[in-house]
Amino acid sequence: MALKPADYKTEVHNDWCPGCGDFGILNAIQMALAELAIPTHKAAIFSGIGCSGKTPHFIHTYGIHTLHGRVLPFAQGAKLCNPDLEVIAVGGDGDGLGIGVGHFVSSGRRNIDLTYIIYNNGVYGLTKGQASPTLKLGMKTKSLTQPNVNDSINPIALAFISGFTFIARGYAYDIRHLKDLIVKAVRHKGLAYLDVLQPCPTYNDINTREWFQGLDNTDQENGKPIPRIYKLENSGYNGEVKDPDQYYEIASRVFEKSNEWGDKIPIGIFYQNENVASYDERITMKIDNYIKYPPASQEIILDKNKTNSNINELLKSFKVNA
Amino acid sequence: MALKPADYKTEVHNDWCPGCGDFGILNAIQMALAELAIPTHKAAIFSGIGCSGKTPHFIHTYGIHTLHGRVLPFAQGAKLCNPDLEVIAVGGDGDGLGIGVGHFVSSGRRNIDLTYIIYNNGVYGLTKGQASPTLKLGMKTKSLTQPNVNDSINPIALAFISGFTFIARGYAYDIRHLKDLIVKAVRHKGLAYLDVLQPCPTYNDINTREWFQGLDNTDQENGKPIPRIYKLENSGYNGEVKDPDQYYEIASRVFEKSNEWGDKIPIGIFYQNENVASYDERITMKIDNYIKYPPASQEIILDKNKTNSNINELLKSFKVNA
Amino acid sequence: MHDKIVNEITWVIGGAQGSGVDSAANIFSKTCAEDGLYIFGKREYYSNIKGEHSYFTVRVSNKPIRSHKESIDILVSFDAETLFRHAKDVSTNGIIIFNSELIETSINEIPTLDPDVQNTITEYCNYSGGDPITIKKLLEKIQQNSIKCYGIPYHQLLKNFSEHTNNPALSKLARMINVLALSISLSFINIDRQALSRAIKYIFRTKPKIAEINVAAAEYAYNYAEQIFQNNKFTFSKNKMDFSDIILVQGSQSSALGKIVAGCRFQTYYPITPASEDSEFLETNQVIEQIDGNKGSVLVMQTEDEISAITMAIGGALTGTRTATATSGPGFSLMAEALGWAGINEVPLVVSLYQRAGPSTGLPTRHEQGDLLFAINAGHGEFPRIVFASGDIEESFYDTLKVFNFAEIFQLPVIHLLDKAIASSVMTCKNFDPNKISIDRGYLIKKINNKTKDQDKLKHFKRFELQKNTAISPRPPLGTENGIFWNTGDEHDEEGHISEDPTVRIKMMDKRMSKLNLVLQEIQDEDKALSYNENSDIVITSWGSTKGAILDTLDELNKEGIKIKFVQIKLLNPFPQQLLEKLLNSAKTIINIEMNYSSQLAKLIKQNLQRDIDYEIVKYNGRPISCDELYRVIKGIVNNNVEKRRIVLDYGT
Amino acid sequence: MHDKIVNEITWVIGGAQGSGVDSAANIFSKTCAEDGLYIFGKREYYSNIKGEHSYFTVRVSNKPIRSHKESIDILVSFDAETLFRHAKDVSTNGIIIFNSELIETSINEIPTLDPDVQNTITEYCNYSGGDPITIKKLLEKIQQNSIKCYGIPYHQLLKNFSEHTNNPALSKLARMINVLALSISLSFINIDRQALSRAIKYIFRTKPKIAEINVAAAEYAYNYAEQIFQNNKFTFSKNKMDFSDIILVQGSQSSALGKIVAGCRFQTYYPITPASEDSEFLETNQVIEQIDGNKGSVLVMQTEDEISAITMAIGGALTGTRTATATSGPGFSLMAEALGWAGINEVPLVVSLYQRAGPSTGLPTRHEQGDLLFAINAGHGEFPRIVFASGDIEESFYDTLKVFNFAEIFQLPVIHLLDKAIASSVMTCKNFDPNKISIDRGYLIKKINNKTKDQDKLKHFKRFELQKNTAISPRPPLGTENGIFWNTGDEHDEEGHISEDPTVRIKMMDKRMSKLNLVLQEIQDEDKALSYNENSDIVITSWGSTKGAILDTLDELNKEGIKIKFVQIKLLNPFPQQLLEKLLNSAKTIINIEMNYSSQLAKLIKQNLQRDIDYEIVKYNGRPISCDELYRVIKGIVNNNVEKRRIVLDYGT
Ligand SMILES: Cc1ncc(C[n+]2csc(CCOP(=O)(O)OP(=O)(O)O)c2C)c(N)n1
Ligand SMILES: Cc1ncc(C[n+]2csc(CCOP(=O)(O)OP(=O)(O)O)c2C)c(N)n1
Ligand code: SF4
Ligand code: SF4
Ligand SMILES: [Mg+2]
Ligand SMILES: [Mg+2]
Repeated sequence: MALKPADYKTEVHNDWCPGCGDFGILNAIQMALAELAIPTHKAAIFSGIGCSGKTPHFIHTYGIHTLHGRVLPFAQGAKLCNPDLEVIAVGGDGDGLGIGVGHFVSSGRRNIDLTYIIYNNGVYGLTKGQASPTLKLGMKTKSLTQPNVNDSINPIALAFISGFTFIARGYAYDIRHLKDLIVKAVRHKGLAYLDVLQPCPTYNDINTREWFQGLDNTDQENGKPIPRIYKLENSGYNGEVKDPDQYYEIASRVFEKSNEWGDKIPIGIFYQNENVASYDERITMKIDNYIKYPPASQEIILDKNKTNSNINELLKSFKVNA
Repeated sequence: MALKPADYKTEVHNDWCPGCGDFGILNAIQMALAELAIPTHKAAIFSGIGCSGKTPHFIHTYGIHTLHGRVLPFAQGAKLCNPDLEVIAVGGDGDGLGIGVGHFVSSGRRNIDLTYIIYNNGVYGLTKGQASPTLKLGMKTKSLTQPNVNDSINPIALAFISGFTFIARGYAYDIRHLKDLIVKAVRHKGLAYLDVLQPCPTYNDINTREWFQGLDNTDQENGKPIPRIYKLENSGYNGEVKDPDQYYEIASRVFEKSNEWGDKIPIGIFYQNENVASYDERITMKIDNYIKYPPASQEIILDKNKTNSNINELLKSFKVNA
Repeated sequence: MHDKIVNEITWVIGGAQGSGVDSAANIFSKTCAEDGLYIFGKREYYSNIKGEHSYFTVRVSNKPIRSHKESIDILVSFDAETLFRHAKDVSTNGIIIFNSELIETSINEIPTLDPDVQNTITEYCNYSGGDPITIKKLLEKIQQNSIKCYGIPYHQLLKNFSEHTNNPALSKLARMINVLALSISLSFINIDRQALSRAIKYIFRTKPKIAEINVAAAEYAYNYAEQIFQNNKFTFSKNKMDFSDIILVQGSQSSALGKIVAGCRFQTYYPITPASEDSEFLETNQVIEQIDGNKGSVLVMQTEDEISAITMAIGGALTGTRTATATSGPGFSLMAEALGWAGINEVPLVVSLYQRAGPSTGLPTRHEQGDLLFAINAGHGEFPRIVFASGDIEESFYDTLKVFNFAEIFQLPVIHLLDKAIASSVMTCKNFDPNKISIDRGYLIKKINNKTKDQDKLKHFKRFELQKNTAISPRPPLGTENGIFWNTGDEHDEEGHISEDPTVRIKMMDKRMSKLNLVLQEIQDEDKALSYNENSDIVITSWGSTKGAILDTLDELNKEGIKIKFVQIKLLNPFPQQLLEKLLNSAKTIINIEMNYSSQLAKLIKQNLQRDIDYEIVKYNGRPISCDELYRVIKGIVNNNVEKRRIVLDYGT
Repeated sequence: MHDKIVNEITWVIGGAQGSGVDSAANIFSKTCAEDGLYIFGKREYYSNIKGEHSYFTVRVSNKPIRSHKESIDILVSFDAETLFRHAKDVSTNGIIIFNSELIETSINEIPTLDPDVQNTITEYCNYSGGDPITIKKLLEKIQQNSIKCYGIPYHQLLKNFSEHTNNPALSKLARMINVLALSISLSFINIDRQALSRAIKYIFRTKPKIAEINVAAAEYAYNYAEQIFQNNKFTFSKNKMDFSDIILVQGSQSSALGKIVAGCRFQTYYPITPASEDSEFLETNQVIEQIDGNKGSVLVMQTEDEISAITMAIGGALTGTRTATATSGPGFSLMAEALGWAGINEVPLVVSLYQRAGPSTGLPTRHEQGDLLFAINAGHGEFPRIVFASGDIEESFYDTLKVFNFAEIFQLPVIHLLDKAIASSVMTCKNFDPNKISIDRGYLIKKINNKTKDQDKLKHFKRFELQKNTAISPRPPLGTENGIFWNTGDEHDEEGHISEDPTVRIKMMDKRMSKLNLVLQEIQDEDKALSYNENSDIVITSWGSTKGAILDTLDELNKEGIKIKFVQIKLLNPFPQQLLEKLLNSAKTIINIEMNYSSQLAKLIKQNLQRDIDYEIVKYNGRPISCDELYRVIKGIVNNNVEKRRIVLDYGT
C-alpha cells in the first residue's frame, strides 16, 4: 500500500501562527517522505527548540524534539547507532547557526549520512523576534528596538566550508520544489544541508512572502512584480562535483551564488559531491562489519541474560602469570 | 624608556616540551608588544586551555587563562567594557576550532577590535595528542591508534566566511615574520585572526619542523630541501580590500589560497578589509559616547556611595498618578 | 438596583495569544490603580506565539495585596475557550462577559483544548447529552450559581461603533475587541471613568492615533453597556486612596531597574523566557541619565549562547565594570562550568536566574522554583557563591542593589533567584527609592601606589594575597598601572599563576571557602531571612515568590485570630543556620512551602538544622500558588485536619 | 650481611614527565606480582607533557592491600628533583638510589621546584649555610636516619653497557636510564630475577627489539649492583603465592572492560584527564569477540565538545543501544542541560564521571571527590537520576555492569562516580568474572505485537504510559514497527507530545520522580552500601576511592585489637536513608571521611538522617589519602586525642 503524505500526519494541534512559512516546510517533508516511501517507523525526525522545533510532533514518524542548538549531535548519535534509520534533523536558524553553530561546523567534518533542514526566518521566533544569525547587519525587523548590530552568517557558504556534501536552498512557499529538494537531500549519501527561506509573518516584516515575491519591486515596463527568488536549475547552474578535479571551480561558484541576496535570491542545489567518503565508510575501515552489524543491532546478551562479550583474551593480558 | 621584549617576560617556569613551536609564538608576541610599545598594564592576553593556554603566564601583561574553548567570549567581554585595553586572545586549535568553534564563527559576526591567534598543531597537546580539528582526514600521528576519521577544518576560510576582517597565517619558527604579522593584526581595526603553524614535536610527527622546511622534499636538481612554506607577500598576492567592490574578487583568492596545503603552504596576510564597521562603531550608533565613556570608565557612584544613576524619569513612567 | 460593596475583586480576561489580552489587562490595572486601588496582576500563557489560550488575572483591593485568588468575580471573554476554561471558577454573584455571537460554539470546535480538558469540563457540567457541550449549555449550568452572564455581540458592536465614528475600516479591526470587552467590564465597577481614558492613552503612549481610537471605542462600549445592562456595580468600600507615591511595576522590569541604579553597565544574555525581558528593558533604556550630568549607558549584548553570555560577562567584570547576565534554567545549566571559573578567580558577577518549570525545556512559560539546589551546587568542584532569592517585585529591586554589593564585597558570583511568577506579575508598590541602598564596591582598587621603592613588590602584585585577617584581596581592574595579575581556572598562587603545590592548594581553598563564613558574618540578618508574625508555635518556612500568597493567607488567618509565623529565607547559600535556629527555636510545627516537587528548601533545613519538617506543601503544576488554596490547607493544618505530611497543591488553569 | 625480613615495602620512583617513570613502575609492579606479591600502585603527575616532576608509588605486600603509604622503603631516582622532593619521606632503614653524577646539583638549579618548596626542603635540612643546598648536603642529612644511599653513575653505566654489548649508539639512549635504575632497585629485593625479564618483555610486548635491549640492560645493571653493593636485601616473609587467578589492572581500564561486558556499544567522549583513558581503552579494543561467534564492536566517537558527547550518546541510546559517555568535572558541567533531557525523556544513559580536583580547571591531574553534590543536583529542574560510586578498581568493573542495568531497568541517566585516584592506580585483583552480573534490559521491547485490532492503539503507542502499578513504561528502540513515539524536552503526554496541561504535568512528574522510590526498593542492599567490621560503636562513613585507605587502616587497627565499623555508601542518589539508619543505628561516634573540602557526604547524611557527624575528616590538597595518615588520625580519635571535629589531612607531594 503506497504511503500518502496524509499517512505522515498526526492529530496534534498545530499552533504556528497563521501564514507561517513553517506550514509549507512541514507539508514538503510529509510529501517527500511519501515520495521516498519510507515506512513511518523507519524514519526519525529530530528537531531543535523554536517554533520550527515543534515540527516532529506534526509528523507521524518517530519524532525527537531535542534541546536548543543540539539537534545535530542527537541526530548523529541515533544515525551512528542505527544506520538503517532515515534521519532528518530540522531546526531554526537561531538553533542551528547561533547556539548550535559549533555543531554545524563540526558535523560537516564527519559527513554522516543524514539531512539537516534549517528554517531560515531571520528571527528567533519562539522567543519573540530577536535577531537571528541570518538577519543582515543594520536590519530592523518590527520586533527589534534597534537595528541589528551583528553581521549575518552565510549558511550556504558556511555549510560548504564545514564540509557538508549536499547544499541546497528552498523556499517555504514553493512546496513542490522544496519537496523535490528534500527528496534529493535524503537520497544523497552523506551530510545534506537544506536552507529554507521561511517567512515569519509575525516578527520578520522585512523578508516577507511579498518581499520574496517582489511585490515591492515591480518591472518598470509591465508593472509586474519581479520575484526575488529564482531557481538555480533554470539558470544553467550546476553545482555537482562529478570529478574531484572540478572541486575548486565549483567551490568558487558556490561561494559566489551563496552571496547573492537582495534582488536575486537563488534556490535549488548549490553543491553536491559524493566523492567524499561518508562517515560510515570511514568507520568501516576500522570496524569492517559496521554496516551489517551496527551498534543497535548487536546482540549483547546470550541466553539467560549472560553477556555475549568474550573478554577472555583481554583478561589474559592482565594476568599476573600469563 | 622604550620597552624591550624582555620587559614582557615573567619569571614563571616554562614547561612546554623542548622544541615546541609555542616558544616561537611566545617570543613573537613579546617582540610585537615591544614594537607596538604597549605599556604592560594596557595589554591583556586571554587564553584558552591547552599547552598554548599557558602563554599568558609567561607574558608580563595582564594575563587571563580562561576555559577550554571560551577564550573569545571572555576576551570580547573585556574589550567591550574597556575598549582602551589592547586585547589579544590565544589558544589551541582544539580550543578554538573544536569545542570553541561556535564562538569563533559568532565572533566573526561582530568584528570587535581584537586579535586572535590560534596555535595550529594538528593535535590536542595537553591531553596527549588526540586529533585536533585541523588534522587532515586519514592522517595518523604517532599519538593516534587509528587514522583520523574527521575531515579537517580550513581555519582561514572559516575565519573569512565568519566575518573576520584580517586573516593571516604565520609559522612558529619564523619569529620575525610572525612578529610582523602580530603587529599588523593588532593595528588592524576590527577582528583579526592569525593562524600559526606550530609544530608539536611530541605528538605530531607529520607536520614537523622538518616537514615544513621540506627536508623530505628535496629538489631533484640540487638536492636541496624545498621548503613547503612560502610567503604570500613574496608571491605577489594581495588580499587587502581597499574598495568594497574588490570583495568578491579577493574572496575567491582567499578561498583558493586557503586551500593550498601539502607542498605549498602560504603564510602571510590572506585578507584584510577595513571597510566593515567595527563593533565599537556599531555600538556608537546606539550609544553615542560609548568610546569616550565606556562601561569600565563610567562613574557609577556619586559621593557617599550614593548611586550616580538617575532613574526619576523611568520611575515617573511607572507612577500610578503620573 | 443597588451596588455590591466589596473590599476586593478578582477580574480575569482570557483569549488567544496575540489577541490583546495583555494590553486589556494592563489598561484595566492602570485604571483601577489610578482610582486608588491596589493591584496584583498575573499573566499565564503557553509557549506559543499566536493562538493558544492566555489569560490575565487582576486582583484589585482597597488594601495591599500580593497574590492572586482562584475565584473570579468578573470574567471577561471574547472567545469560547476562555469560557470553557474559566467559567467554572466564577464565584457566586460573579459576572461573566462573553461573546453572544459564539453561543452555539461547541467544545470540540476548539482545537487548543486537549481532549482531557474537554472531558473535565463536560463532567463539570454534568452533561450527559450525546453532543459535545456548547457555550449555551455551559452558561446554563453556570447560571445556577447566581452568576450573571452578559452576552455582547462584539462584531456588531464594533460595526456600530465604526458607523458611529464614520470610519468603516474600524469594523474589521477585530484587534479592538479586547478594549470593548475590557471597557464593558469596567462598567460593572464603580470607578472613575476618566481613569480608563487616561490608562488607554498611557498604554498606547507611543501610538497616539491608536490611543485615540481606543479611547473612543472604550467610551462607546462603556455607554452601551451602561444603557443596556443597567447593572448593579461592584463598589469598593474604600478607594481613591492617596497613591501619589505608588507605582505599578511589572516583575520583569524591577530587577532591571535595580541594575541601572546599582551601576551595572554591561549585561549579556541569550534570549529565553522569562528572562529576556530583563535584558530587553535594559536595552530599551540603555542610555542612562547620571546625576553628575554625564550620560551613562548599559551595554546589552545578545550573545550566541549562554556560555558566551556568562563568559563575556566575566570578561567584562575583570575590567572593574559591574556586569550581569540574565537567564533561565536551560541557560543556567550551560553556565555551570564558567561559574566555577568566576569562583576560583574571585570574580564579582551577578547571574539573574529567572526560574521556570523544568526539567529540560519543561513548561517554558510556566512557574516553578525548581532550581534552588542546582543553583547552590552548580559547577564541578567547590567554590563559594551566594544564592539569594527575592520574594516579590519590590524586593527584587532593592535586592538587585544588594547582590551587586555582595558580589564585589566578597568577590564571588552571586546567583539572584527570581522566577516566572515574579516576572509575569504586576503590582502596586511604594515608589522605589534609589538611595535606600548605597553602593559598596568592596576592595576594588583603581589606583595602585607606585611610590614604593620595592620594585619586586611592584612587579609582583598579589591579586590573591593571602592575608591573616581577611580572605578578601585587592582587586584592580584590567588596565590598572602596577596591578598586573593573572587569572587561571587552575589552582594558583598569590599572583594568579598556576600552582599544583599541595600546600598552596590548601591555603587557596581555605581562603576562598572561608568567604562563606565571612558572608554569614557580614550580611545583616534582615538580608538573610525575614520573619513575620512573631510568637507562634506554628511556623511557615519558604523562599522566593511564594511570599505573596503566604502573607495574604496569614492576613486572612489573622482576621480569624489565627496567628502563624512566617520565615522567608532570602540567603540560601551560605545557609544562615544560626539565624534560622533562632527563628525556628520556638517552632512546634514547621510547615514548609515551595513551588517544586521535592521540597528543596526543606532539604536544606534538615541538613543544616538537623530537624524535621512537619508539613511539606509543594506545588509543581506550573501555576503559582493562589492565596485561597493556601488558606484552605493552612487552615486544615491548624485544625488538625490534614493527615499527610506532604501536601500537593494542584489548582490552576 | 643478612636480609631484612618484611611483610611489605613501599617503592617509589620519580623523574621528569616523559622520562619513563611509568614504564619503570609498571615493570616493577609486574615483576613483584609475578613473584606472587600483592601490588597497589599510584601515579602522580603534573598537568604537563614533559619536564615536570612525576612519580609512582608502588606498595608490595604479601597480603592484599588497597592503598599507598607515605613512608618509603626504596626510593629510586635518576634526577635531582626526585631526591629533593621525596628523600625526606624515606623511612629508617630505607634505601635511596640516586644519580651520583648529580651530587653537586643545588636546589636552585631546578626550575620546576617552586621557591616555597625549596624553602621547605632547606628548612627540613636545618641548613643555614648561605648557599643553596645541594644533593650532597641533603643526603648527608638523610643518612642521619640510618638510610642507605647508593649513588649510581648512570651515564657511565650506560656507556659501559653499550661497550659491553658493542653497541655504541646505546650510550646516548638516556631513555633507558629508568630501566637501569629500576633494575638496580630490584637487586635490593629478594625476588625472582627471571620475573624481571618477563615483565620487561611484557611491557614492551609490541616492540620486541626494544624489549630485548632493555632486558639486557636490566640484567647488566642488576649484576653491577649486586657486585658493587653486596647489599642486604628486603626479603618477604611470604611470597610466591598462587597468583594464577590474579590480574594486575589499571583503574582507567577496569570500567571500560566492564562496558564491553555490559554490552555498551557506543561511547562518546571529548578528551579530558583523567577520563580519556577509558575511551581510549575502548577504542583500542573496539572489535569485540562475541561468544556466539560474531564480531561485535564498540563505536567510540571523539566529539567536538562534551555537549555533543552527551547528546550524541542520548541519541544513540534512543536506538536501543547501550551507550555511555566518559568525562571529568569540566566536561560534566557542560552536560548539565542534556542530563535533564535524558531525565524527562526517561532515557537510559551512563555517564562515567572521573572526578579530579576542581573547581574550574583546578588541578587537572590531581585527585578529589568534589563533584558529589553537583552530580546529584546537576541540571535545572527536577528529574530522577542515579548517582553510584565505586570504591576501587575491582568494584568499578562489576559496578559498570550494574549501572547499565540500572539505567535500563529504571530508564534514567546514571552517573557513575569514579575518580583520578582509581584511574591512576594499579592493583592486583581477583580475575574478573564477566558472568557474575547478568544483563537486565528492563522494559526494552524490540517487537510490538500488531495483532491487536485496535487501530487506534496501534497508531497511538504510549511510550510514557501512565500505569497503576509501575512508573516504568515500555521502551521500543527508534525504528521499531508499531512503536512510534515522540520525545521532547517539554512536559509531555503519554505519547510524548508537548502538554502544558497542569494535570498531565502532575501525573508525569509523579511518574518520573516516583522512580526514586522504586530504585530504593529494587536495588539490593549490598549495592546501596557495604558494611565492614560489624559491632563497633565507632563508625566510619565514606564513599568512593577512600575505601582502600580506610580498609587498610582498619586492618592495622584490628591488629591492635581496635575494631571500627566502616560503611561505604555506593548509592548516593536516591539516598538509601532506611538502610543507613539501620547501619548507623548503634553508632555512638560517626567519623565521615572524604576527599573534598566541604564533607559532601556528611551533608547528605545530615539531611537524610537528621543526625550529626562527630568527626569530619577531609582532604583537598589533590593527593589521595594514605593509609598511614589516616591511621594516625583514627587512632587519635579512638584515644580521644583529637579535639577538632573537622580534621584536614595534608600529606602528599
Ligand atoms: C539553552 C537555551 N537557551 C535559550 C532557550 C530559549 N529559546 C527557545 S526557542 C529560542 C530561539 C528560537 O529561534 P530559532 O532557533 O530561530 O527558531 P524559530 O522559533 O525561529 O523557528 C530560544 C532562544 C532555550 N530553549 N534553551
Ligand atoms: C570542558 C573541557 N573539556 C576538556 C578539557 C580537557 N582539555 C584540556 S586541554 C585540551 C585540548 C588541548 O588541545 P588544543 O586546544 O589544541 O591545545 P594545545 O594543547 O594543542 O595547545 C582538552 C581537551 C577541558 N579542560 N575542559
Ligand atoms: S513566530 Fe514566526 S516562525 Fe514562529 S510560528 Fe509565528 S510566524 Fe511562524
Ligand atoms: S605537547 Fe606539543 S604542543 Fe604541548 S608543549 Fe609539548 S610539543 Fe608543545
Ligand atoms: Mg528562526
Ligand atoms: Mg592543538
